[in-house]
Amino acid sequence: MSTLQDFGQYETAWCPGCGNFAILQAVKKALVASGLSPHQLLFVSGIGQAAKTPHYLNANVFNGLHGRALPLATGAKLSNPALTVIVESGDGCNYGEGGNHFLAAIRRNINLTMLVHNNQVYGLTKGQASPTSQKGFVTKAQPGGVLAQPFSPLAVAVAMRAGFVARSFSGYEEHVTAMVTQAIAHQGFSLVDILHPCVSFNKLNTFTWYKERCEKLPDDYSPTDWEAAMKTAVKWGDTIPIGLIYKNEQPPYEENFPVLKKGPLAKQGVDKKALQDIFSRYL
Amino acid sequence: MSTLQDFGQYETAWCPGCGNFAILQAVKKALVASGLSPHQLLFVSGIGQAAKTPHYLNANVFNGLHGRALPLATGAKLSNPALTVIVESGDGCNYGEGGNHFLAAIRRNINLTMLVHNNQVYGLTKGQASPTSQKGFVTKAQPGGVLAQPFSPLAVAVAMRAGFVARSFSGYEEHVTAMVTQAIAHQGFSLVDILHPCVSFNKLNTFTWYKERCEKLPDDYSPTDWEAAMKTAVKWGDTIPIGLIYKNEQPPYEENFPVLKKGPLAKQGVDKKALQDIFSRYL
Amino acid sequence: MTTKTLNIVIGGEAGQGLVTIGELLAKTLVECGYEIVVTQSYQSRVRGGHNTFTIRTSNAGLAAPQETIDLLIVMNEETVRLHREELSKNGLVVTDSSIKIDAIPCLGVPYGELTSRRHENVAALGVATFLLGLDKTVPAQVLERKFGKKGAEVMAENRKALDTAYQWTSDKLAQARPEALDFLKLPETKRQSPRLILNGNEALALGALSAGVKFCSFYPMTPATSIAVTINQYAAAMGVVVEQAEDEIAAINMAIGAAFAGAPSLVTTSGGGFALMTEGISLAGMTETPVVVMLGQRPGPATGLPTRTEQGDLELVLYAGHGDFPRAILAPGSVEECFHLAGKAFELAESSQGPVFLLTDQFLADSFRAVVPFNVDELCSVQTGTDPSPAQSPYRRYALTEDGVSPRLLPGFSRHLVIADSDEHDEDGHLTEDLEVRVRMVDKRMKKYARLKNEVIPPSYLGAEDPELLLVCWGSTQGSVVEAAGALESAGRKVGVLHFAQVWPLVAQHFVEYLNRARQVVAVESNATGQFARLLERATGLQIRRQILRYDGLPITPQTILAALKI
Amino acid sequence: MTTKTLNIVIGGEAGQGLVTIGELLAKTLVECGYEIVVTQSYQSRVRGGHNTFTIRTSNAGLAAPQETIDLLIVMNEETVRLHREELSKNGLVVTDSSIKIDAIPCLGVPYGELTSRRHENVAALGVATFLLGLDKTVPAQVLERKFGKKGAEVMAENRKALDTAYQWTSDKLAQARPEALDFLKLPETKRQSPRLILNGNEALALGALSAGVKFCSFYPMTPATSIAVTINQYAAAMGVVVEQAEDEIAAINMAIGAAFAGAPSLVTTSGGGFALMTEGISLAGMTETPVVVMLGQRPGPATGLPTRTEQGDLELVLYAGHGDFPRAILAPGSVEECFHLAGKAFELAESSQGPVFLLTDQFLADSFRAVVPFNVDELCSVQTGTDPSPAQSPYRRYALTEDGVSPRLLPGFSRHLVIADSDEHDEDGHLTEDLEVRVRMVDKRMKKYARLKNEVIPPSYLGAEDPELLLVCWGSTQGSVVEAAGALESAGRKVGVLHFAQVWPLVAQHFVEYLNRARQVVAVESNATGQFARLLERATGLQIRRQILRYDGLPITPQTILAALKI
Ligand SMILES: Cc1ncc(C[n+]2csc(CCOP(=O)(O)OP(=O)(O)O)c2C)c(N)n1
Ligand SMILES: Cc1ncc(C[n+]2csc(CCOP(=O)(O)OP(=O)(O)O)c2C)c(N)n1
Ligand code: SF4
Ligand code: SF4
Ligand SMILES: [Mg+2]
Ligand SMILES: [Mg+2]
Repeated sequence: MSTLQDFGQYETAWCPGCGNFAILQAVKKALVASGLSPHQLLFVSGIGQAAKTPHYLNANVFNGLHGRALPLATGAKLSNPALTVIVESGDGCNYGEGGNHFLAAIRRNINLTMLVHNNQVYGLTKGQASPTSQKGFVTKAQPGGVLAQPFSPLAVAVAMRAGFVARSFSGYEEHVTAMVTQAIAHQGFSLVDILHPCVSFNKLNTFTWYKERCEKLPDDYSPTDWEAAMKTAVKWGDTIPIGLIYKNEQPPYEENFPVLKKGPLAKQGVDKKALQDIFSRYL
Repeated sequence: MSTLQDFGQYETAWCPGCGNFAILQAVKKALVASGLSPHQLLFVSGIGQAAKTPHYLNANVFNGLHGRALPLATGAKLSNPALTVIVESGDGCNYGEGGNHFLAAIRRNINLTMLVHNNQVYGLTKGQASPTSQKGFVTKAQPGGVLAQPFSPLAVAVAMRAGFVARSFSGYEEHVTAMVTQAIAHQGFSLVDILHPCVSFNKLNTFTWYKERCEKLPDDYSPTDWEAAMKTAVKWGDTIPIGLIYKNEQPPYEENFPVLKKGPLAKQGVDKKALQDIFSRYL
Repeated sequence: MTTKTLNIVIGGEAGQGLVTIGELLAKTLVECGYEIVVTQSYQSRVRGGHNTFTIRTSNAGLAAPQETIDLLIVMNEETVRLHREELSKNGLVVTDSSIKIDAIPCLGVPYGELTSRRHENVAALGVATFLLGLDKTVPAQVLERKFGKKGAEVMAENRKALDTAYQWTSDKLAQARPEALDFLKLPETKRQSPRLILNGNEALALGALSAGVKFCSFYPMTPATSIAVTINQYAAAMGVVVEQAEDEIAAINMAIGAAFAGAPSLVTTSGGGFALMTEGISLAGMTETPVVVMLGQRPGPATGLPTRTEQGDLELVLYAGHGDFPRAILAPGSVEECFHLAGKAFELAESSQGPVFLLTDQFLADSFRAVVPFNVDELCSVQTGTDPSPAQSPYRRYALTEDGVSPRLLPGFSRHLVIADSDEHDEDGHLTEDLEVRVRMVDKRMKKYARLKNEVIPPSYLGAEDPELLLVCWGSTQGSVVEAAGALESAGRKVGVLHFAQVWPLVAQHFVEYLNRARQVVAVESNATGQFARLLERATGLQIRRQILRYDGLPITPQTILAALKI
Repeated sequence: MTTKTLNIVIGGEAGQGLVTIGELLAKTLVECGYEIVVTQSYQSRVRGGHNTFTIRTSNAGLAAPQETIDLLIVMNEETVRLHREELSKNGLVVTDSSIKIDAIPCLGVPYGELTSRRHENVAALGVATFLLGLDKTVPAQVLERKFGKKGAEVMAENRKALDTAYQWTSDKLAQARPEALDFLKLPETKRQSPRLILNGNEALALGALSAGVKFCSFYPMTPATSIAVTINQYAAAMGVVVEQAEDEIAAINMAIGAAFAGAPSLVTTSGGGFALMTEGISLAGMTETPVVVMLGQRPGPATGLPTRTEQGDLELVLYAGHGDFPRAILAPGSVEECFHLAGKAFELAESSQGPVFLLTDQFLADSFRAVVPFNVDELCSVQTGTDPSPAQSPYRRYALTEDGVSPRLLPGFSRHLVIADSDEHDEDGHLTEDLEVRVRMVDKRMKKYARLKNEVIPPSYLGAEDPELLLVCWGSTQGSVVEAAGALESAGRKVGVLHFAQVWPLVAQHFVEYLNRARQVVAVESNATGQFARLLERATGLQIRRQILRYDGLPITPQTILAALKI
C-alpha cells in the first residue's frame, strides 16, 4: 500500500507545458492504484527527456543507455521476478535505437510494463525526426521533411500478438492512469504507447492536434479479437484510437525457468552436491 | 542480357541436401529472367551459411558483418541507385542480429531486394535457435526447448505495409525463381522469405515438413488487399501459404533525393560556385 | 598599439535567447575587426537550468577561453550567484533593473521601459555595443542581415530597440560610472577584410563539403549532431546524401556501403555512439574501405555529461575494432584546422583505403571564431576509386602490391566485378581458409602504415630553442596551451609548445628531439588519465612524468595550466 | 622411466565423425594414465572441408601442441596430401585400404570387411589401441560409458568392432611391420587416480558454476558459444538462468540488469560480438555494476577466420568503452587455470564493482586435457551485494568511501531504494550537472584500481635465476613457451619463462626485475603486432625489442618458438 506522497515530488528538467508532467503524475497514480510500494518497483529507462522520468519518483531506478532499457530490464526481471519492472523511455529510445529489443521483448512475452512517451520527435537532442515522426515533418536535421513511413508500434505489436497493447494520450491523465494500472496488472509483456506534445520541437503534433484526434475505444470494443485489433492498431488519421487495443493472455517468460520459482537468483547459493555430480561426468 | 553460365558455377561449403543449393540456382535463374548482367548487380550479405551465397555466383559482392547487410546495402544503393542491390542472408542474420535494420528498411521503402534463407535455425554456428525457430524446438543451446514465440517476418512486414512481401520454399525452385524475379522487378523494398531445410541442425522443419505444409496462394488472391494479406501473413500451421502475400506501390526511397537523379555520387564533383556561396553565408 | 582582452559572459536559462545575443554580439565584434573565442556551456535539457555563452574578444590574436569575467550580461539572478566570484576587478554585471544585486558593480537596465519583451535581447546588444565602445552602425548592419528578410517593420522594431538601449546606456553612464566605461572600452582596431564566423563543427562540415563528401550518415548525438545537420543544410546544393540512420551501427555500415559504391563517406558521432560502431570500424579495416569518422568528444563513461567537453576517447578510437589494421587519427587545434583536417581526413581515407578518425570535442564544436576566408580555387577534392580501364580480368580487389594498397575499382562502373569480404579473403576477395594467404593479407594491410606515416602531419612547435619547460598537447587545447606558454615567457621562463594535430600514427623522429631537449616535459590534456601522454610514451619509450589534466567537463584554459604550474 | 611423446592426428571432412574417434581415444589414453593435449582445427562450415583432431600424448607431463605427426589416422585422401610433409621419421598413416598411398609408411585397414560403416570410427579406435600398445580393456570401458545406456545390443556391436579391428591389427603387424609397432608403442605408465577430461571452455563453464554464476546471457559466436551452452546444460541443476539474447548489445545489457538485481552475471562472446558490447562495458564502469565477460579470441579483423585461434583482442578489451574506468583482464594459460580464473573473475567483479574480462582463444577453448579433480569443499562462491541492515536512509549507492568502493545494496531486498545512472551522478545515484561532483566521482571510480592491484595475480616465473634469455608470454601460449624453454635448457642455454595469467592491471614490481635481469627478452604472442609487449612497455617503460608473433590462425607450438630462435 502506498500513497502519492510516497513517490515524492521533485523538480524536473522538462519544459513548461511538456506532456511528460501529466504522464509522470499518471504513473504515480497508477502505482498507488496498483498498491505497490517504492521498494518493490524497479524503473528502467534509456536516455532522452522521457527517460528522465524515473529520476522524478521514488523507486529503485536503473537509468541505462539510450535504446537499451528493455534488455537491461529483462536481465533484472530474470534475476529477481519479484520486482515489478517498468520500462520508461521515449519513442526514439525504444523504437529507434532499441528497435531490435522491442521485437525480442514481445517475442519473449516477459512480464515488463513498457511505457513509451511518444512525442514523435527526439526531444533531448533538440528536435530530430524519430521513428514515429510523420512523413514530411520538417526539422533542422530533416530540412526536406521526413522521408520514411512512420513506425507504428501498435501495428507491429499486435501483428506479433504481444500480450497487452494500449495507447493513451497525456492530455487525458485519468486515461493514462487507467492504462498504466492495467498494464502493470497484466502478467506478461505490456506496452502503453503514450502520445504527448513536445512544445519545444514538435509544432505539428501539438496538444490540440492530439486532442482533436484521440478518441477512446467504444465500451463494447473487444481487445481479444485479433483481427479487429489489427485494424484498430493501424488507424492513424482524423481519429486516433486510444485504449486497450489488444490483449493476449499467455504465461509470462520468466515462468519458464523452474529455478526462478525458488526466488531471486541473488539468494540462491551453490549446490555443492550438484556440482560434484557435474564434475563426475567429466571423469 | 545474360545466361545462366554468366553467373558461374562454384564449389560450395554447404552440406549435401541443404536447401541453399536450390535457392542459389533459383536466384541465378531469376537474374537471367530479369535480364541483368553480373556487373549491374551488387549482392550484399551478412554472415551465416545463407550469407555465403553471393560467393557462389558472379556479381559484385560485399559480404559484410553478421546482421548488417541491410544498412550496408542501403548505403550502397543511396550511393549508386543504378546498381540492382540484393541482400541475401539467413533468418538469424536478418531477423535476429539485424532486426532493427529490417524495421528501418521497410519504413524507408528503399529499393532493395531482400532474400532471407529461412531455415529456422542458426546453421553456421551449429544449431542454436534463431528468431524464427518454433517454440519448443530443442537445440544444444536450448536444451529445454525454445521459450519465445517465433518471429513472423511476414506479419511484421505486412503490418508495416512493406512494398513487396512474399514467401517461398526451396523445394519449389520455380516458385522461388518467380518470387525473386518479381521482387527484383518491384521498385521499392521487397522481401522474399524463403523457407528451406537445414539437414544438419533442424530435424523438426525438414524438407518433408515444409513440403507437406507449403501451399501456393490461389490464383484469385489479391496481394493489394491489406486486410486479407494480414490474415494470410500470420497463417502458420498445417498449411503455410507461399507466394506474393502483399504488395504496395510507393515511390522508392532513393527517389526522394534530387541529387541522385544526376547519377552515382562517385561521379559528382564539387561545385565550387555553390561552395563559394555557402562560405559567404558565414561572412 | 595597446592590446586589450575582455571576457564577456551572457548567462541565463536555456530558452532565454542568450545564444541569440551572443551570436549577434560575436558578429558585431568580428565586423568591427576584433578577434573572438566563443565558449558555450549548457546542460542536457531544453529549457531552464543554467547556460552561458561566453565571448572572449581582443584587438590582438586570440585562441583560448578565459576564466575571469569582465562583462557579465545576465538573464536571471541565478547567473549572478553562480558567477560573481569570477568577476575581474573592474568587472561589470548588466542585468534587468528588476533584479537586485548587491556589493558588486552592476548596471540595472530597465528593459521593460526601453522595449518590448521580444526585443530585450537586441536591447542587451545595444547596451553591450555602447559599453564596449563599438561603432553603433555595425550591430545595425548585423541585425539587418539577420532580420532584413523579415520585412521593414520587423527590422525597424529591432533597430529601435538597439538604438534606444544604446542611447540609454550612454546617458546613464555619462552620469553614473564613467570608470566602468573605460575599463570595458575596446581599443580601436583596423577593420579587417571580411572574415567567416564559424564554430568547429561548421568548419568540419564545410571542410568535408570542400573535400567532396558525398554521403553522410549519422545518429543524433551531442556534440556531433550539428556537423551532419550543417552538411545536410547544403546537401541539395552540393550533391550530398545525408541520412539519419536508425542507430549508430546502421550509420557506420551505411557509410561503408556508400564508400564501397564510390561516395566519399562520413559518419559523425560521439563516444557512446562510436562505441557501437566498433565492429563496423573493423569491417572498414578488413574490407579496406575508406570512411571518415568525426567524433565529438564529451565526458564519459556511458552517458556521462552529454553537453560538456573532454578529450577522453583517444584510446577508444585508437584501439576500436578487433584485430590489427591501420588507421589515422586527426585532432584539429583550432576552427581553421577543423576545416583543413576535414579535407585531410578524406584524402587519407582514400589513399590508405581504410578508416580515418577526426577527434573534436564539445568545446571546439561550439566555439565560434573569426576565420580568414578560404580560397575556393585552392581547395582540392578527393578522387574515389581507381580507373578501371587498365585493370586485368578477373579483377582482384585485394591484389598484393608493393605498398599494400590495391587498385580500388568501384562496382557497376565497368564490367569488372568487385568482391569485398569481411572474412579473411584471397586477392580476389573471396573468403579463404588458406592460412598462408591469411598471413600475406595481414602483412598487406599493415604495410599501408608506411603510406600513412609518409603523410603524417608533424606536430607544430612554438617557442624557445632550448626550453626549460615543454608543454605537450593535442587537439582543441592548443590555444590555451600556447597562451599559457606566452604568459610564462613574459614571466621570464623559456617555454615551448608541441601541439599534435595528428595523434596517430606518430613518427617519433618528428618530435622526439623536442622531448629530449626540454628540461621538463608536461602533458596537458582534458581527461582523467593522460591518454595522449601514454601514447607518446608508447611511441618514444620516454616517460612523461608530469601531466596537467582537467576532467570536470569544462575546457582547459590558460589559467588551468598556470595554476597547475603554480605561477 | 623413459618418456615418450607421440602426436596423433585424426583428419578428414567435417561430419565424418573424427571428433568421436578423437574423444574416445583421448579418454582411453587418459584412463591408461597418459597425459594429453588436444588441438582441434576446423573450418567455418558444417560438412566437408578439412578438419583435424590432434592428440599429443605422453607418459610425462605435457602442455603444448606439436607440429610433426607420428600417427596420422585419415578419413580421406586429402588428409594424407595435406599432412604427409608433417610426418615424423617413423610416422605411420592409418587409412582405409581402399585409399592408395605411395611412398610413405601406411597401414591400410579393410574397414569394410572388418565392420559396418557406422562402426568404422570404433574400429579405428581398435587399431590405434593396438598400435599404441594400450590395454584393450580400457577403450572397452570407455565405450561402455558412452554407449552403455543405449542397450546391450548397441554396446555389443561397438565392442565387436573394437575387438575385431584390434585383432586384425595385431595379426597384420605381427607379419608385416613390427618396427612401426615399437615406435608407436607408449611406455607403460602408472594408472593415476581418475582425472577429469576438460577442454578450456568446459573448464570455464565449470569454474563459473563453482563461483556461483546465476545469470548468463550470450549470442552465439565461435569459439565462445560452448561456454554458455555448457553452463546451460547444468542450469536447472545449479540454479542458473541462461538466456540467448537477440544480439550482443542485448546480452551485455541483460547481464548488467541481472547483476544490478543481484545475480552474479556472465556474458560470453568473441571479438566481433564484444566490439558491439563496447558501450555496455562503459555502462558497467559508470554504474559500477559487476559483470564478467569471457571472450574467446579468433583472428580478426571483422569476421576474419571464425574457427581459428589468435590473441588479437587484448587491446580491444583493455580500451573498450568511452571514458576512463577501472577493469581487470585475466588470461588463463591452461585448462586448469581456466577453471580457477573463472572463479577469480567473479570475485574481482564483485569486489571492484565493475567489468572483469577473461580472455581465452579457440586453441584453448577446444583443447582437452586431463585435470586432477577439484575439491568441491575448497571452492568458494561469490557473495553479491552488501547487507542492507546497517544502511542509513536515504541509501546512497555511490557514497564516497576511502577506497572508492561503496556499499552495494540490491533493489527489492530492503526498503532502501537503489538508484543507478549512466549519466554522471551524485552519491545518491541521480544525474548531476555539478562539475565538482563529477571530479569526485571520476576519482572515486579510479580509486578502485588500488583494490584491483592488491588482488592481482603476479606472473609466474619458471627457469634459471639469471637467464640469458627470458621468454615472456600470456594466456594460452604458456605450455608451448615452457616446453620450448625446456628444449633450450637441454641444449645448454639458460632460459626463463614469465607467464602472465593476469594482463591488467599490471603491477610492475611483480616482474620488472625479471625483465631487467635477463640478457635478452623475447615476447611470444599469437597476434600480428605484439599487443602484450606493447602493454608491458607501457607499464614498465622498458622496450621489448624482440618478438615472436604468429598470426596464421594456428596455435603457437614449441617448434614455432624454436624455429624463430633458430635453434
Ligand atoms: C548511443 C547513443 N546515441 C545517441 C544518443 C543521443 N541521444 C540522447 S537522447 C536521444 C533521443 C531521445 O529521443 P526520445 O527517445 O524520443 O526521447 P525524448 O527526448 O523525445 O523524450 C538521443 C539521440 C545517446 N545518448 N546514446
Ligand atoms: C557480431 C556477430 N555475432 C555472432 C556471429 C556468429 N554467427 C555467425 S553466423 C551466425 C548465425 C547464422 O544464422 P543464420 O543467419 O540463420 O544463417 P544460416 O547459417 O542458418 O544460414 C552467427 C550467430 C558473428 N559472426 N558476428
Ligand atoms: S523538449 Fe519537448 S519532450 Fe523535452 S521537456 Fe521540452 S517539451 Fe518535453
Ligand atoms: S548447416 Fe544447415 S543451412 Fe548450413 S549448409 Fe548445412 S544444411 Fe545448409
Ligand atoms: Mg521522443
Ligand atoms: Mg538460419
